[in-house]
Amino acid sequence: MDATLREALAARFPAVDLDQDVLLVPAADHYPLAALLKEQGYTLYVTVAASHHPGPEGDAFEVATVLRRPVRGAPSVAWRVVLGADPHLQSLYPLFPGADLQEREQLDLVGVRFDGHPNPVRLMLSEDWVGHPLRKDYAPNMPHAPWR
Amino acid sequence: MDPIFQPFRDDPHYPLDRYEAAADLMLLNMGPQHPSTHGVFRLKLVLDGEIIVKAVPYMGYLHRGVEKMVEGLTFAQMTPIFNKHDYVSPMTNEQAYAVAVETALGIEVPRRARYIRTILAEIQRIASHLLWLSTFTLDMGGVIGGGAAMMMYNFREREDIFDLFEAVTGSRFHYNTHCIGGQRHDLPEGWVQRVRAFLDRQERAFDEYLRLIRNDIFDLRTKGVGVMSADLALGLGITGPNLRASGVDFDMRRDAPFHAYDEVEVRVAVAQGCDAYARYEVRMAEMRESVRILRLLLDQLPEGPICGSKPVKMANAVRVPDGRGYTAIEGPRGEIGTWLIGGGEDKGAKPFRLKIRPPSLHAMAAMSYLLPGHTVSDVVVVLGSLDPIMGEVDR
Amino acid sequence: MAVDQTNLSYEHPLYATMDKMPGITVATTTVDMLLTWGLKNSLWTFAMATSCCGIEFMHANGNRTDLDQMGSVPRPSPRHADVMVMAGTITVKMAPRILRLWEQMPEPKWCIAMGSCAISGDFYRDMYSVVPGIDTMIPVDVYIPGCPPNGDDLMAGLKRLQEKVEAQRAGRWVEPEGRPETAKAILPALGRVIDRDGTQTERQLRACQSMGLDGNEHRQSDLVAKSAGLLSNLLKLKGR
Amino acid sequence: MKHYLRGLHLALYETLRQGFKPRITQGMRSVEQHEERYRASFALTHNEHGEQACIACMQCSNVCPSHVIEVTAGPKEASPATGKKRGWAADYTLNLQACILCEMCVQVCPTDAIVMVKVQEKPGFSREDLVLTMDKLYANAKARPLAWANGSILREMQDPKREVKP
Repeated sequence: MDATLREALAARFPAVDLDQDVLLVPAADHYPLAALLKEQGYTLYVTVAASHHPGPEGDAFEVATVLRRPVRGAPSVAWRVVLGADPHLQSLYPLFPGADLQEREQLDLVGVRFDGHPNPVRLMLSEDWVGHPLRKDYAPNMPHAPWR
Repeated sequence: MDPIFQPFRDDPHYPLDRYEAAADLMLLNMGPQHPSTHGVFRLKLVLDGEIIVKAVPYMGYLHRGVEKMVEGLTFAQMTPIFNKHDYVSPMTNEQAYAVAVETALGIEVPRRARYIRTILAEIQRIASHLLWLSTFTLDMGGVIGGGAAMMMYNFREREDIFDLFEAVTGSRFHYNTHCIGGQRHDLPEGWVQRVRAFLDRQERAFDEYLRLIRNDIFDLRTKGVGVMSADLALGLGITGPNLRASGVDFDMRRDAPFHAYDEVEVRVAVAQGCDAYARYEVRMAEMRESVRILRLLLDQLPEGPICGSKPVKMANAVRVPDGRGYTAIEGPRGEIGTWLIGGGEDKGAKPFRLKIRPPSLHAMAAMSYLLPGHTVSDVVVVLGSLDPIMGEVDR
Repeated sequence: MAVDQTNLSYEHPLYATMDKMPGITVATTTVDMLLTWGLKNSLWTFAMATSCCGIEFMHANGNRTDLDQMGSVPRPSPRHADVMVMAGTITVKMAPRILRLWEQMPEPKWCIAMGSCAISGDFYRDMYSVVPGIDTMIPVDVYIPGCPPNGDDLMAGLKRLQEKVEAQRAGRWVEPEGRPETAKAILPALGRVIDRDGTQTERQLRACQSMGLDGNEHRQSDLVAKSAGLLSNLLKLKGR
Repeated sequence: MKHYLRGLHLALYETLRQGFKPRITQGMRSVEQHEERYRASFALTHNEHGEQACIACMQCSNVCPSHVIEVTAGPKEASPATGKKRGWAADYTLNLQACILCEMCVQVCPTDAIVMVKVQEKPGFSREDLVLTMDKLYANAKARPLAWANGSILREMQDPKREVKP
């Protein structure tokens, strides 16, 4: 992370610890952070990955997003947002059109809803599928009649 | 391009009822089993006459649940799983996985192993682009002498490449030659000379391809078709040759070197045309560039051990502690990344969550932006020029 | 099974009349040999290529291992083909389409399961979205092991199919029986499919088979009828 | 039109030129035509004393990503040749139905018992044809040429302290 970006982030998001490899950001800062990074030249939308973390206090979800600057050195910024039992997060579709399919995939497989997504339907599985396969409580060998 | 289609090119979710159709709107379904959709991919097209108004991609016909499956496998077992995503370039997919786990564990890979990886990756890049060229021209019929003529030419060199891989790994297709910390197989004797001979043949073959391709039909079918601006490409997350064809000078091999790319000079091919022809130009230039890089690498190939850590003897030999990180390498189709959260079952021997970042899925998202305003016959050209592999899109 | 269906061609009234003519057996045997020779040397393939094996199928039809020299020409349409080469993983979303393409092929037809994924679902067989083997839906004639089988193996598989075709035409074909190894084989547990709640199955099947095209809902009624047929097919397979 | 004719001319020239090149179609390749390291099917070997080499350590069965290897361990008995106590495999099944030929089992085998052979199994008419039982695996080792790799060769090749060739 270069100095200008660090200054801009520290000025805008004072609560975030910038020394981590993967920044931990509150859910409200998710969209503003992406907007700021896009202004700073991080225009390449790399990926979004959601994961399910069951715990004794209940379910937690984590959504990680990676952006990259397409210049020499390829600096990238990754941040994650921790969500509660009813996971929903602001969609990055207005900033990055690539978020369309990526967020649909995470909605399908992990079950994180993205607010403001133009077409929040399943991508990989059929539309009547029950459950989200990448949650830890979903059995991998779930039958699906009559095919398996 | 008629400006009436511009709203659909800007936003694929633009409501259809605001469009004033010249004729009745018609729905056309392409796929999932269609000879030229590069696998099982379905495209719903809304047509006004012969012009596409809206294109909606549907995928998931090859969704095999790999990300769920790897949560039940140990890290040592996982290499053969990964070459089945992008089945046209299995070698680079294995490398993406090996690099991800090595970065997470901080394992240093010996210099010879890094060179072998680079050599294999570059040969795989040629093989992958050859298959792209054959299917692209096969779909398009842009070759005088019949659609399959180009495929026969490309497969001649591709068979040579598979023979080279078979000589190293023993398998034609799914190699399983990478392990965490290095390579599983060393290069056999005389292999380097064989590669050199192959490179000479390949260089001559480029001229043969050009004699078949360089004609007006090819130019008419590709120039100005599927124009993707640099902003759109970056926003969609498109990487690799497709991004460089939109005029963005960015290549992970040069800009974020992995393997042994920091020890050779990589000349990045960039085209400013943004259309299907530019994508063709970039891939052809990349193949020539791979031949040049391979010659340099073969000259510098060092001796030494091929594995930095002890050989795999147990299924749960590798344990990744709790933590998360993103690593990526440049494959033939773009950035193959892995988002890895360690510390899964069996004290970290299995991953908690492993997400593969597929370059093809990002390329498929471009379909609904590029197609409005084109005719039906341009669909296969745009799809072919993006070079998607459905195994990677759906995983 | 495929055996019964190929014999259907002999039930034409013309054959019955011809059987009564003196000396005709010599002539028909010769003609039959000719037909068998033609049939087994022109097995046109329809590549139901979903994944990796599809690329090896392309290689097999390429210039190194030329399948054309066996008279086996790849056809992109199921209507032109005799053999469906199931190359690749079958997913729950794709399975109804594969079944429909199989039904579109004219008789007589055969099916080759190429590679581990088509035979048993490979290591994906326990995953939520993968069908554990093509033979849970379609009768398979030849299984080619490998991941993926290369052109030589595909050629060997076609030769094996030619043996089977010849035996079938001559009426010598015996369906392979279960053997002691069966206990070790990974066989699909069809029971779990049939024991399930019928209404839910039907609803899932309908959504699964729906092409989702606006205005094509009238196709749904056909599909429900077909789903009942499919379930009875599966019951038959289980009985085998 | 002129450009079109030029393209046609070039393409026809190229097509004609290929007619004088040597034929590359091979058909089915024999074992000699494959590369030295080619691997296709499996075999179980005997050790130098003529006993079964498998000691039923279960490592192949544990490492197999596809879970197709089933080993049943017999009682531990002393070897007649050396007198040392060792394990014996009562049954060994490798199921080619779902095997991906990844060479993982060969890599981990401590006694080089499971190896690969160069000749592919014959395609079968039923799923049961593809199950390699213990008898078939031992027969393969005698009847077919063994592939290049076995566990010790692979591990020696990967050893970080390997002697560097000049």
